[in-house]
Amino acid sequence: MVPLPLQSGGGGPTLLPETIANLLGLSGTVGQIVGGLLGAFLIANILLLQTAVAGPWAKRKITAAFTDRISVNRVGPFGLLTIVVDAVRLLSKELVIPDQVDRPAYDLGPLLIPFSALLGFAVIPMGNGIHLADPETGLAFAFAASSIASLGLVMMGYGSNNKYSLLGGLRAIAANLAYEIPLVITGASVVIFTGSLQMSEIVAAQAEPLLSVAGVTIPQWFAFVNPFAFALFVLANLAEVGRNPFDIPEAPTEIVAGYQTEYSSVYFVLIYLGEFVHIFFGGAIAATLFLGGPAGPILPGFVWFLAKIWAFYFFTQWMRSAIPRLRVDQFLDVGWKGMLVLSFANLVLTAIIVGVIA
Amino acid sequence: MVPPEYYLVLSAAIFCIGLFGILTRRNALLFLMSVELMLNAANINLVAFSYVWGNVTGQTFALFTMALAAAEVAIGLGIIMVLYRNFGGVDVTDATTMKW
Amino acid sequence: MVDAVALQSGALPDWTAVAPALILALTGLLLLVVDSIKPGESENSALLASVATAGSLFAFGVAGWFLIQGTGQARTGGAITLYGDALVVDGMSLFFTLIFTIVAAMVSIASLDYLADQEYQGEFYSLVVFAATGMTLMSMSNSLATAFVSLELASLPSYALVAFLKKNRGSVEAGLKYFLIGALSSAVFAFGISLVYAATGSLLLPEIAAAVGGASEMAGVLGIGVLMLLGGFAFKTASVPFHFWAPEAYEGAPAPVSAFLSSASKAAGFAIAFRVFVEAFPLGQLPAGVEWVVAFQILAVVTMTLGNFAAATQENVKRMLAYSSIGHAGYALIGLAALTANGPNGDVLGASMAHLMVYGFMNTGAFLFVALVEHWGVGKTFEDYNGLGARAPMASVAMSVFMFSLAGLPPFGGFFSKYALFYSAIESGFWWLAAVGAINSALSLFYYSRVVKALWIEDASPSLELGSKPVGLYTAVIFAAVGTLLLLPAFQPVIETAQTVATALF
Amino acid sequence: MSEWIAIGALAVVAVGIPLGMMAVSAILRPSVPEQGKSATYESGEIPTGSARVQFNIQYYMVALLFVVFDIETVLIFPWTVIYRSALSQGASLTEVLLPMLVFIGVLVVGLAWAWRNGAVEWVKSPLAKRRKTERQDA
Amino acid sequence: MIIEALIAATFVAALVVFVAPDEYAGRLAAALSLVPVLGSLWMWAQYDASGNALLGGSIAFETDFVWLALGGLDVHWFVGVDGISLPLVVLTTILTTLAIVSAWTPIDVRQSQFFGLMLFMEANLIGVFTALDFFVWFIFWEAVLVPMYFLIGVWGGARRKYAAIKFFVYTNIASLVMFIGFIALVFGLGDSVSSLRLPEIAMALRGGELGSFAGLNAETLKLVAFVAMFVGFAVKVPVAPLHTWLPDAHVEAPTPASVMLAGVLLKMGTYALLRFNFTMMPDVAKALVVPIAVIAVISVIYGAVLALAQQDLKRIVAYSSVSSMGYVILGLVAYTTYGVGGATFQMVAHGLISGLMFMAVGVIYNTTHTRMVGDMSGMADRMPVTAGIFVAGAFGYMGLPLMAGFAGEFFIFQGAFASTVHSAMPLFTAAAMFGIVIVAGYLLFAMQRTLFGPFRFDGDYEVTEAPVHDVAPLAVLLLLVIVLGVAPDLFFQMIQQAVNPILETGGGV
Repeated sequence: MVPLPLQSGGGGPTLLPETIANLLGLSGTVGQIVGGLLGAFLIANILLLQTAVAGPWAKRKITAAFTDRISVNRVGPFGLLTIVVDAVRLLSKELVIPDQVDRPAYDLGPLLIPFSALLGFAVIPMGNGIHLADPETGLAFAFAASSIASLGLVMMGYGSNNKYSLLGGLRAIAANLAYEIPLVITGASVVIFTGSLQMSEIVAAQAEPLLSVAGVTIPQWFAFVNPFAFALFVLANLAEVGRNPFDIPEAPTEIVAGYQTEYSSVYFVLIYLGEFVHIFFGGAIAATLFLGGPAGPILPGFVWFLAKIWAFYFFTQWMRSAIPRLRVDQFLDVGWKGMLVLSFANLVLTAIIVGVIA
Repeated sequence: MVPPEYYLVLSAAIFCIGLFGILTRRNALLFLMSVELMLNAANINLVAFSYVWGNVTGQTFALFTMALAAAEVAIGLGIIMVLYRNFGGVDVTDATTMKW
Repeated sequence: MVDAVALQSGALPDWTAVAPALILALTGLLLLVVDSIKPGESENSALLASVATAGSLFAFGVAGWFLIQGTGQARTGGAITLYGDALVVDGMSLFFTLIFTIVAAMVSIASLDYLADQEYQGEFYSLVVFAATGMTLMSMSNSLATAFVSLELASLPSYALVAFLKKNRGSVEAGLKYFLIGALSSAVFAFGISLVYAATGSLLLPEIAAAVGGASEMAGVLGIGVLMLLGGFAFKTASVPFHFWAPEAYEGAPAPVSAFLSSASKAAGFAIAFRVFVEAFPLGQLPAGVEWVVAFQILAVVTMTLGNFAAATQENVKRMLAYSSIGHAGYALIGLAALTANGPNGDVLGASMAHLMVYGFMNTGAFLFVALVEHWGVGKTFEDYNGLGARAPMASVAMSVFMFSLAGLPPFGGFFSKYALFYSAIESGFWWLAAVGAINSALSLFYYSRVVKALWIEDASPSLELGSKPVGLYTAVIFAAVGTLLLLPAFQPVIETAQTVATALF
Repeated sequence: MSEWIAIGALAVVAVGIPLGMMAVSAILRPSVPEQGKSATYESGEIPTGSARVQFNIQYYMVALLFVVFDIETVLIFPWTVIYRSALSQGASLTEVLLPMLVFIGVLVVGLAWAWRNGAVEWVKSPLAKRRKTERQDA
Repeated sequence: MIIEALIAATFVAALVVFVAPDEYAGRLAAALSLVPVLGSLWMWAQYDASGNALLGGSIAFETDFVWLALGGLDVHWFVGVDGISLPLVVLTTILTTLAIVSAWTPIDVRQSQFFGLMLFMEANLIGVFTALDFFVWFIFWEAVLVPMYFLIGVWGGARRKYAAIKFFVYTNIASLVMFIGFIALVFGLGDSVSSLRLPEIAMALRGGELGSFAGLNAETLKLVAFVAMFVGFAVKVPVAPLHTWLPDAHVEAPTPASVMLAGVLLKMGTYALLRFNFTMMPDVAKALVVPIAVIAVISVIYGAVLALAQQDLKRIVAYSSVSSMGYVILGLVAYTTYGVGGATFQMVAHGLISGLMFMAVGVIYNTTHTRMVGDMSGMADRMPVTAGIFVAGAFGYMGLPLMAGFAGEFFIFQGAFASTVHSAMPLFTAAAMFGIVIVAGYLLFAMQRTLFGPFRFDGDYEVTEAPVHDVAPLAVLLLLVIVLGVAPDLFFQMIQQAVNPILETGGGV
């Protein structure tokens, strides 16, 4: 058995499961499993804290600020506990299952959405050793994991036995189809620089200095190196997570609430949660690929990482408030005729420039 | 290390499941899925033995197989679409204008 | 005259050896471009057909020139391998390229009239040319990977072509059945490749050949793998046991497509089967249980017998031709079935190749005649053909030539190719194979002559009205007939080339 | 190997948390079955017809395009990974860049053709098309 | 190159006629067919070779080059004539022209196709009689079938389809049997032959080079091959049990096609028997003399008896052909100069006479639209010239002295009586002579009932003398029959020179 070069273990920084296993004094497979579970639990909770609690709260506050309104402010400081109250309220509501739903699809769909987004975080380096796993194929895994969500969406759309849901599910698929390719191709243009799909490698590649101006070293973040790709990626990502101006799958004014029309109680919570995790995951990938991951001066890496994904979150909410929704045909036109072509152009140009420089 | 025979058994099992699906299902879409299963059985072998033999030929070829499987599905879906339009269903045994 | 070694000694770089495939691929892309300029416009059809025909003929010319110059042949330094040995250009691949390109050209020119009122003509021609590209690559494959990819490149457009008349239930049904069996067989083929890879650790044919001798502990896996590869080829060549699609697909498909599939596609299947089995699993070095020659002997006998008997019972001309093409697959299989560890293998294989060349003309012509008849709106059965000889004598003469040639009657090309085939089989010691082939040949005369009888001897129904005489279809049919006739006096260069290039494989 | 154990662990957790929430909700929530409550929502109207309607053919065209392009990215990715190291190890541009340019070029021809033939046109019915152009003209 | 030119010219003529308009096709075909006639006559005049082409004698107008190099057995384009084939070539060309002229009246649909096929057939017939390579010969041999199939099938009588298919299937299966037999023989010869040229094979076979093949030893192989080839050719001849296609084909075929069928196509069978079986394997032929002679006698008697029972004039002539061909076989198996030479001469003679008879029947049929003996009588009254020639032809058939038939039959009987191959040969000859009596009987009977006596005709057609272009071919044929009867040496000398080597050289394994 000759080990393949591709499969040699990465010699990157210590990962979270190992740290935990070392702390607990465990080793071998048991250590890996225990460490993995504990690490996973930790990461999931960090995310849930942000997405389930801070996310919706921030969304209301940001939207309110943009539209010059007063937002939640009754329960807790700055209305922070409103979300907790909402969660309890929703969880204790009756689960109404409409007639003639396709039960397996109807039930599985809401599970898949948070699952897909959470799973993607496994490979994201969040700084300060908070990094669950670092496989060779990290980036591909991240894209793959986040794509599972579309399966959930179509299951919900189909399973609900509702015309709005079906339309919403199909729109969601169309959106995913149209913007997945620009997203991935733009990601590929980054890979040309890094020569690796491993997340730690991608982050490490961005640590190198781009140029120094007056003693201040600007790191080689790919957002600086290739701002065009960054813009494309952020845009495609918006569509991928289904936010304005690309929120046609939900489009409340056209098709009620799209695929989530028939969901209530805990299912609604799960969907809602899943979408937020998804947005954060989109931010996390963008941060890792283009913004140096957890890198940043002075402050700890984890803080920088949070700051970056919150910045992305802020951006989505800004867009939500500022830009009208596209019509569905415009939406697909932008995807297939604009983004796709631009992303291929970006890839080719990047390859040519890199090739000529090297 | 998992012995290579296990991969062979696994892939053979998946291949046979696919074959079984083809032989017993009359829905064209399920037929397509079964074919995908069979192709993936081949991929398992290729990737596993790529590891065993220590070259990347198998892995690379697995990528090609996937691409071709996708292309095949694209054509297949097209044909199933026109099948649906002409015969009002996707049952492969519906289409019997010609004698066997 | 260009120096005979020009193409190896640096006059042209090595990569130009794949020029025929490149030309076809570029033609396909060009067709897409032309079609994109004014999509869906029917004025384009003449342009599209002529681009497709010209591209195919150009590729034919280049391949022929290479063959004459000796590119990739022993006299100029042997086969040219390219792209990490994945492709090989030698005499055999060029010879087969001739078949594919000329058939593609005939089909393209004939389709001009056949498709006159159809939509999506640009797609049709580009699919034909892409499929021809795939076939050309099939004949050049030196690795199971390229074999599989090119096989699919040839197959996928074919599926679409068969179902091209998407409002015609027969065409759709044919496309479906062709696709289903095609998908199944390509899955089987892929699995076979994976098993061969598991046993030998390589996909390159020469490396497999080097490894099979030592693969005795994996002989079982290898054996199953080889058997599955055989299944894939059987599909492409419409041989037993993957032949069921052929009658359905050929009957339902647009007739030019049937012509294309039954001639070029079949030849491509043989091209790849020849190379894979001869190169990767050389006789005499195989571990026990991988004796593929026996399998081919059984397949050859069963295929030719089944094809002929089934053809004899048909009422529909196209279906009869479909079964007859199964029968001819059986004859061509003799090329593999009559191989021995150190017999005159090149002669047998070459004879089979020559037969496929002749078959390319006569069978394409026959199907194109059917296309002509369909164009006129005359029916499909033998009876519907009654009296066509009086109304369309030229085309009917051509059809009679095809029929007699397919039956192997002397004055036509099919006679020599069958003779060469059976003769070589006897030379290799397989006189019983030749005998089965000869008996089948004699039987085949029965159903072929039914067509001729209908054309000339039966009286037409008074209502038989033929429309215009379409130029494109006539050109193609007459061209095929002339080719079939000329291949009798000009058979010597064909068989000589075929046997020379086939000998180079061993 | 450990990476995939950790990822598996996260997968377990990612399934476990929603399931846990469902369990909590199942304990908390009431169940008051009532006729009419479970009717499918159709803007307050009584639902008509099946909800599993046939949808626009364009979905299928787009899906096909996606299948093609998405799989091509699978083939592009390995190239991007080795591109730079191949260059730094002395491979010439014609060796590493040209093939991919050809590959993408073929894709582009395909896309152009699909574009011209309206495969990526979401609105294809003549009526909708006319409305669309009228709106643009206005 | 004269032979190639002849064949090529005929092919070109066929093509030209095929695309010509129907009205002129007949005249054009007749005019063009004069080219091969003149060519063959020129060949006859220039002929200076002697001996048998297969047995090392000199070959006239020879061309020989490699056509197809395949394995150990090359196919050559090898043509040439000797004393056996040249008379048959002359017969072919002349008879074709006359048949074409005689077809002007009866063929009234799709003329260009008809005459094109006639010329196409002529080209292939010339090829059959001149080819000296097995392959080339076989190609022409099979190619003759195709036009005849169409001639019967398209322009034939009521049951033409049945007759055409029957003809086609019978002769093709026969060809296949013969082909397999011969190829087995060639493979049995192994390395001692390097091509399929007939002289080479004949010399090798007579030189005892035969080995074993496909599990058969040389003796058995030779026997099997001989029988296979004999059967294959016998169908064409045809010989008694294998003759059933012939009456159907003749009755249904249009008269000009019958002329060709009886006049030339049947000779292909006897020619091939002589060339292959009797020249190449005399030892087997001599060993099998009794069965062959019996078959010949049966053909003679059986054909004659069947003719006696017929009402249809055409059928009478057809069955009498079976009978006549029996003589030829008897002459061949006698292995004497007069026997074999007479048989060859009889081929030509019978070609002319049977052609004459069929044409005469055809001329009567053109006028009366019936061929039944009972339907008419006293035709001589209204068609004196036709009737006269008919009677003269019948006498030729019966073997009246000074007619070609007499010469042929006389040579055969003389040779057969003198034969030493088997002590019973005289007996067989005597038995066969009964055939003459029967022939004379039935011909006279039919003639008397149709041509003489008071005029009676049941049909609605007006019976008058046939047009000149119908009668002229008859006259020409009669003239030729008489010329050959008076001066058989025109052909017989060259025939003898070609036949003698067959007898001289022994043979054996």
